[in-house]
Amino acid sequence: MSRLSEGGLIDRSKPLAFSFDGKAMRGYAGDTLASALLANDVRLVGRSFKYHRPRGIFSSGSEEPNALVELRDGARREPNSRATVVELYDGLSAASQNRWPSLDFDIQSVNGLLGPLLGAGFYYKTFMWPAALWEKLYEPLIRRAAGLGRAAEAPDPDSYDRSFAFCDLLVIGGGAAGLMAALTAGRSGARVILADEDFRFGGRILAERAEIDDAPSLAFVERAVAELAALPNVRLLPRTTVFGAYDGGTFGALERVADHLPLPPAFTPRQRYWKIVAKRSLLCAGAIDRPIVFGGNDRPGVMSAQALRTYAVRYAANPGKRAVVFANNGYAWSAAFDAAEAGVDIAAIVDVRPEAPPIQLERAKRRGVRVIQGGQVVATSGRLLSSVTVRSATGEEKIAAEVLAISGGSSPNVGLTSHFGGKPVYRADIAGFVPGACPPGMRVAGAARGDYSLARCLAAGAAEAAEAVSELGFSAYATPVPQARDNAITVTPFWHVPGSRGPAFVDLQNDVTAKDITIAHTEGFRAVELLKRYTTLGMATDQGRTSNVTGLAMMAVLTGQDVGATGTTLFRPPYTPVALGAIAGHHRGKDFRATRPTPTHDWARAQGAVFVEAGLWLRAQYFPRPGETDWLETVNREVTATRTGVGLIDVSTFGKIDIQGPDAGAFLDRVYINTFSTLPVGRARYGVMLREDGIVMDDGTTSRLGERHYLMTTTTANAAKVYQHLEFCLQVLWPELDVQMASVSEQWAQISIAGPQARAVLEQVVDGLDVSNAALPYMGVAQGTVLSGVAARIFRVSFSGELGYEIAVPARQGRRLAEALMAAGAPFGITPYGTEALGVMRIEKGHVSGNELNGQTSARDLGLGRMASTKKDYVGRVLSQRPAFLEEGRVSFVGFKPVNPGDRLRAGAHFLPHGRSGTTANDEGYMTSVAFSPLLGHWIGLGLIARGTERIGESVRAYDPVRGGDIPVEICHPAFVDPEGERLRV
Amino acid sequence: MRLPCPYCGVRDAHEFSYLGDAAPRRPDPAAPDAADAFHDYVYLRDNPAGAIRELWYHGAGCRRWIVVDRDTRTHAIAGATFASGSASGDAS
Amino acid sequence: MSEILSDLPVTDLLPPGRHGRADGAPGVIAHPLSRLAVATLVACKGAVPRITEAALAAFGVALADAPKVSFTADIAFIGTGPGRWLVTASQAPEALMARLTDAFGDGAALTDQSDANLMLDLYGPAVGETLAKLVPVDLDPSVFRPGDAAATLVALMPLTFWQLNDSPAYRFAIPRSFAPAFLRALASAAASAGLEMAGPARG
Amino acid sequence: MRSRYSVFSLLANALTGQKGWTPAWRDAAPKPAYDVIVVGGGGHGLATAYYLAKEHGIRNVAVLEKGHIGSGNAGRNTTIIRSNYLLPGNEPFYEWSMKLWEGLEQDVNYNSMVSQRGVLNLYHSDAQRDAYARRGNSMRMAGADSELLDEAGVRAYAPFLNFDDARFPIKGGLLQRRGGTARHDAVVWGYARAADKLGVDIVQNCEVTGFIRENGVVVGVETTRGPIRAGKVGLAVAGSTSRLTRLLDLRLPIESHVLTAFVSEGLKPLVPGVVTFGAGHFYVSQSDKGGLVFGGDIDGYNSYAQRGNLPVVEDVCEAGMALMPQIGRLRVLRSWGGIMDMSMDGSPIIDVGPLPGLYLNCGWNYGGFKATPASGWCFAWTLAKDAPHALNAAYRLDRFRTGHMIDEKGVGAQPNLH
Ligand SMILES: Cc1cc2nc3c(=O)[nH]c(=O)nc-3n(C[C@H](O)[C@H](O)[C@H](O)COP(=O)(O)OP(=O)(O)OC[C@H]3O[C@@H](n4cnc5c(N)ncnc54)[C@H](O)[C@@H]3O)c2cc1C
Ligand SMILES: NC(=O)c1ccc[n+]([C@@H]2O[C@H](COP(=O)([O-])OP(=O)(O)OC[C@H]3O[C@@H](n4cnc5c(N)ncnc54)[C@H](O)[C@@H]3O)[C@@H](O)[C@H]2O)c1
Ligand SMILES: Cc1cc2nc3c(=O)[nH]c(=O)nc-3n(C[C@H](O)[C@H](O)[C@H](O)COP(=O)(O)O)c2cc1C
Ligand SMILES: [Zn+2]
Repeated sequence: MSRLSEGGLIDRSKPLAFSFDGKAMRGYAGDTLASALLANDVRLVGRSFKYHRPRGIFSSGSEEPNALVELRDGARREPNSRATVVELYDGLSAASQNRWPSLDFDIQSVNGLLGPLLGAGFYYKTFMWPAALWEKLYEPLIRRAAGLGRAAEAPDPDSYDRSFAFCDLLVIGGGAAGLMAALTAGRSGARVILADEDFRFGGRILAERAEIDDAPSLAFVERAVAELAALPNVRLLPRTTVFGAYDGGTFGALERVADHLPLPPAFTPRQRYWKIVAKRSLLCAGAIDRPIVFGGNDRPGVMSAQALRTYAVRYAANPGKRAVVFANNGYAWSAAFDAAEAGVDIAAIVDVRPEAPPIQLERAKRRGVRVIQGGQVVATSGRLLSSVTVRSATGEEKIAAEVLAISGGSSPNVGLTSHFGGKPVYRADIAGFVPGACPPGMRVAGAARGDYSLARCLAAGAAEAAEAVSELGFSAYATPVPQARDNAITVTPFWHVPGSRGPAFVDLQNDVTAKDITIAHTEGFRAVELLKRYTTLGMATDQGRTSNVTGLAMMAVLTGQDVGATGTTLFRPPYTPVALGAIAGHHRGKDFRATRPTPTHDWARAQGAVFVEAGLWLRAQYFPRPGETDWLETVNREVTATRTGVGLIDVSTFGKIDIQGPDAGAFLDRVYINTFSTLPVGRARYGVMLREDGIVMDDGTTSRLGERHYLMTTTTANAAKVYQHLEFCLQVLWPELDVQMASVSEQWAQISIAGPQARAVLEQVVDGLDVSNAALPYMGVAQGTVLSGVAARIFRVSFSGELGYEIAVPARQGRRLAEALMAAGAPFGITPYGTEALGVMRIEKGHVSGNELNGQTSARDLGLGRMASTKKDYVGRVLSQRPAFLEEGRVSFVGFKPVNPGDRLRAGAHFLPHGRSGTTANDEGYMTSVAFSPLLGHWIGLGLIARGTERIGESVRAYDPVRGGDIPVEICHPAFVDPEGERLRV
Repeated sequence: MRLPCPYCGVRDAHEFSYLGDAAPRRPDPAAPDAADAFHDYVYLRDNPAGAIRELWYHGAGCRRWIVVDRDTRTHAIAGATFASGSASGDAS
Repeated sequence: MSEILSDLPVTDLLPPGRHGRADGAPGVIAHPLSRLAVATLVACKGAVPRITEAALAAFGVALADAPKVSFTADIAFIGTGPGRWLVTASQAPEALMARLTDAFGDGAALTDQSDANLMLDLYGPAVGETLAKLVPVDLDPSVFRPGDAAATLVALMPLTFWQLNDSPAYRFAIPRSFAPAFLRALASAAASAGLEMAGPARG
Repeated sequence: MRSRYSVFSLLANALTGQKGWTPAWRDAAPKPAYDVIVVGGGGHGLATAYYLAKEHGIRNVAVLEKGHIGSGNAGRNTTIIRSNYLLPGNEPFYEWSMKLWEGLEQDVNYNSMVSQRGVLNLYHSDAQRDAYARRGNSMRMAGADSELLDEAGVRAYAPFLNFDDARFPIKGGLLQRRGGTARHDAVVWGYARAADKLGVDIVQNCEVTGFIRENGVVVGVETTRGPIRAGKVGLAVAGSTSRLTRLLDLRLPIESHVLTAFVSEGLKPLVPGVVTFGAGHFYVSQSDKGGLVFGGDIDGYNSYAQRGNLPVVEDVCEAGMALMPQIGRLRVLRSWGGIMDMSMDGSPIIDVGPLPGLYLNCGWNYGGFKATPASGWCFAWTLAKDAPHALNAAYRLDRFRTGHMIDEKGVGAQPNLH
């Protein structure tokens, strides 16, 4: 065990058992998986993406490129989990990934030997000979070798939550800057949210041995958190990563509610996706250490200087027996001193700078740490790091060490500032990019903007928060800023050790090397975005947080441009990867979208209905009876029973729009191609409406209930669309019209009864209403009551071609009405039918429906052209007169029957003249709808075919190669049943 | 994105449906050049990279059509009014 | 997620009783109202002043043309759009329609909506935290107060709700066909706090 | 001189420490005049230049690109190639594109990783099935492959989909086995390299800021690198088309909209081909690197911001979970947006005009990547011959005036719905 004997923010009274690659280990509450692994002497944790090189733990935060593991098992397996941010829990199991057969011995590490061949752009230049092998051989091989972890194979068993939050100020990051900001804003009374991705607030303070107000800085953190927790206007969100900045001050954040537990407790989500709307935001996300590139810089044991400090100080885990620090800045020295203080054996500090600041030299001397100034690491050795070769003025020297802690300077975490496209700006004095233009309302404080001293982080957090809330009208108290050190940063830009030995990695996860950058330069991929895409630099799961700046700086050296002008690649959301399930939340499985039952749903279920999705609705499709062997048998029965007796179907899903007002009739005249202002009260009329481009939008019957009162019905699919269109017409096109609309779709249950006995049934449910043919003729509308006092509207309309009525009652009465109709119809053999039989009957009758109203057909195409009034304007009139709409060869709507009555028709078949081949050029149209007609005893179809109406009686091919169909069909009139409509009027 | 509905207040764009540029006006259908005018009205757009006044429908809210002033490069929103032109939006 | 949901048909209303966390007092109580008449009232062109006067005269209500509830003991007007209100009263639907017709004459269009919605009262100690998971509107007491109303999108379902008091309690009008799905979303959101579904009304 | 990529050149370079490579294309400085200027260094512009040189012998050509090549949608798309179109105006064109894809690597000597892994569109209702049958038949009639699968067929092809707990059960799918993906950036680089080899000037960091007109004829362009004259100017700037035509006071039947795409962290092989959900906005494939590449609908409002918002992110993740509930714990690594030139009927425009000297290539909606080879091929033809080829004859600009729209979705003049 390399657990340091004392210190650390771990709870030694709470030991936790866990396993890695099946091996049992122990850690403590407060550990991350990474710190626990290190404390258990595990140094080899993963394999890299391309060359499968052994890798250890590089960082102590979410920027980790190397230590990716498969966490948990079975359906909960989470590939690519960063050991550095996985909070240890009892029973945790993790496994290494991207290796076979084992982490220790991975066959694909031979890729490393091919390194000289596999440089940037390799794939684009090869695998082309012979062409056929790419698909069969090369690509499957590449794919199998690529990828990292394995996805789970079963549905994710956990649940996820979504929550909205609103605040005045969102503080992102709870380090020194963020805590001061939240305190300042919180004390002002503003509504504040403080989110930190870590499970503990404090940021760097948790790992730095610093003082605030002459006391250990940790005390400041504890005080601040306690005060914030007590403020009612402040919400603390630990374990919460703000992952994206979006328009309108909206932020996406992910809270890991139960990831630190073996399983989510009952009724607790695994994670929660927060949608935060913030009037102002303050980014206090800190900065990370970036590496220096040199040969052999990827061996397990090489880590960032900050990571060394964090493991030693925060987790009391010693990453290795002896450590060498290699850096170009003074901050790394303090990291080394803190680590030494915690118990790490620091063999040497190697600094590329010929002369380090005297004060640091002095400190090193006091601690007895050896210093090599003007030194560079030129090689490393050991499968797990065992020694470091350092070159300096005095020559080369090999130093035994298990840890090489490197720091090439700090890179501010500017990611979120660029989500609106803002470009970070290079600051030479800190050799790093700081935020440029930020999303509206966003400010930045602390290390995230390059303020690297603790004093300035505290001060800036307070100042920026005060300004943000005072912009919103809150008066910020002059919060006293605690005292802390304010040492100047000292850094000399240094990216890459020239002449170092062995592959030198820039992007550790994607195995992008210094040589790859040279290749990209040679081949002209010099713009940073091209460099990225050609070499995959920065495209790994860490998004290049530790590699981008170095990589582009190395390109800058090659092009001779300065680093700032070379620029960074674009940061995009999410800041760190986010689980898909968390964003989906409750909307999964059957709850993906709402299911809308009809008012008679329970009744239909009791009748044994099979249901079908119709948009969000669930409708009865057919009602099978015992003994029936397939759906067709059932549907035939339902159709026959309706046509010979009486049938019943729920049609409540149609859109119903109440239209009132003095101008209602005039309004309808403008939206329908036919006229409604002349419709007598108590009558209904079939109407067709167009889009402004002349194509049919929807159809349905509209009734006149009163002098200034109409009721429109729309198709189920278009209910919302038509309502919106009508509001558009009223509010945008003709605001002068005095018309009031309301959707009454949900208010009314509507049941259709159809068949020769329909009136006999109806008569028994109405409360003394005269529904005789004379009193309520075809297309008549009556209002009254049914079932002894239930308000009802009765429309004598028909989709089936039979005598039919639609009876509307308040939705709550829908089931009662269905039951009453069934009882009243029992003597006549009343039969409930579903959408399937409805479809058969409408096809037999030759009515157009969804398949024909497909957004590509004009009224004329559908044989409805004659309905169009020539005496008025209406939406779509002008453009429906365009040449293409009037062309000779345009399709028209007709019926089809098989020449051989036994043949089955298929919707989707195309029509071809006989004797012509099945090519696009010979395509004459297609079958839109088909049904087996029990009445006729064969399949029938509707379709659109060029000049159809002129070709009645002609035979054509119905060509359906996707189902192997090719049969002769005869073009016929679309109404197979009662073309004169006599049955409707009896 | 959040749109300031003059009736409901500021709401997520999710509640609205989008139509597009509010500039095109339905032409006089009786005019002799109606065919051309309608073609332009229905199909042609300025599609500016910058300020645009555009029509949104608050379908999940007050069901009003509103005209939003927005910048298509930044999504910054300058304001919104009822499309019907009246202050109260009650089509009066 | 409430375990009950996996067995409950998606078309069924959440049954009365306790859902989610079972120990302790429920965090949220959902109380469906069964005897509430509801109507939409839409002012004719230019008739808002007339409607406002009539509302004052007939009902003693100072009607606000805003997303607010204007109410007396026996009738409430909830602004759902300019010149547009949802009217609720505890009486028979026909009676409410008759009262409204008498009061507003042809100055407004009236439609009975008594069967169009599930009317649901929500309250309890965790109602705020639960609604934050559903409602994309800021319900902080400094922003949304008793008498405020909003039409919005909850779990992709359009609905209207308003605040009844500062306990706080809210009343939701959920389109009838969306009621089962809404209650499923509610059960999920309230599971950690515990939801008591008061019965037995079918909205 | 650019060497051919071959086994030999690869080995030679491996042995010499990769020092022998040369720039994939010259970073050309603009000449004062060209026979043809193609504006836009995306896939379409570069393919156009390549085919102008290769098929029509027109080599005095410049491709002007405001940033670096491939910095537009060519570098942002989800790489799906397919020819599963419905309408006669479209299907033969896209099938021609498919044929060009099939020979592309050998043609341009660059491995753009064309991967015919199959494209499966799921259906969830009988009406959808019939619509797909109609489409599948159209495809066959244009010489493309298509298979209409029933539920069992889909289960066999993609057993990992949610068949058991689905809100919208999977009833089958339309499969095009020849469809698949291609490495989008490599397509750009391959065309650039091949065009460059034939003498085309690829001029980067050269933004067109105006047009030179004489007597109403477009005779050149103003750029950030000075004026450049040309016999003909072809626009292939996708989402930026209206910005340029505005300089000529032209209004087009186009709106610019943002489409968001996503990639997950890298995974071992999970999804074999491309799968699109038929009951929500979601489609997915897996990249050669192992990331799940997925996306959904456009955000739905005019935008030039190249970034989208959360509603679409939610919509896509919800649909993804509905279709594949085992991806719940997989993580989105990155999301990005590109600006689409959405047209009024959802179909493209490749035409002569609308001004003399000007040629248009635009209106690609969210589907122009697959069109890259045929678009370049047809646009080159149109530029060379001053008339459209039969394959792009339906893509004329005046189709809206005459009423010959090519509206696959049937939603009309509403670009955000296509
Ligand atoms: C997220 C996303 C997913 C997509 N998925 C698919 C898919 O799966 N399958 C598919 O087929 N299609 C897809 N597409 C669509 C496809 O990417 C585009 O239709 C296609 O790339 C457009 O053609 P292009 O490559 O020439 O465009 P671009 O690459 O955009 O080329 C236009 C070029 O013009 C340049 N330019 C602009 N203005 C100027 C100027 N003034 N001067 C000089 N240069 C200028 C731009 O910088 C750009 O490089 C997707 C698009 C996006 C954004
Ligand atoms: N001298 C140097 O070179 C140097 C460099 C860097 C940092 N520092 C030191 O580091 C400290 C900086 O303080 P600070 O407050 O600016 O930063 P910090 O690093 O202390 O805190 C940043 C916090 O932000 C959190 N965070 C980052 N991104 C987040 C996101 N998207 N969502 C939620 N949380 C996120 C992190 O978990 C962390 O707790 C100071 O002590 C400073 O001296 C010094
Ligand atoms: C097919 C495809 C696969 C991608 N895979 C990755 C990936 O593995 N890692 C990554 O960081 N980005 C990946 N990206 C996204 C790019 O980094 C980048 O976001 C995208 O090309 C758009 O460019 P932009 O973000 O610079 O605007 C991928 C993009 C595409 C189109
Ligand atoms: Zn509104």
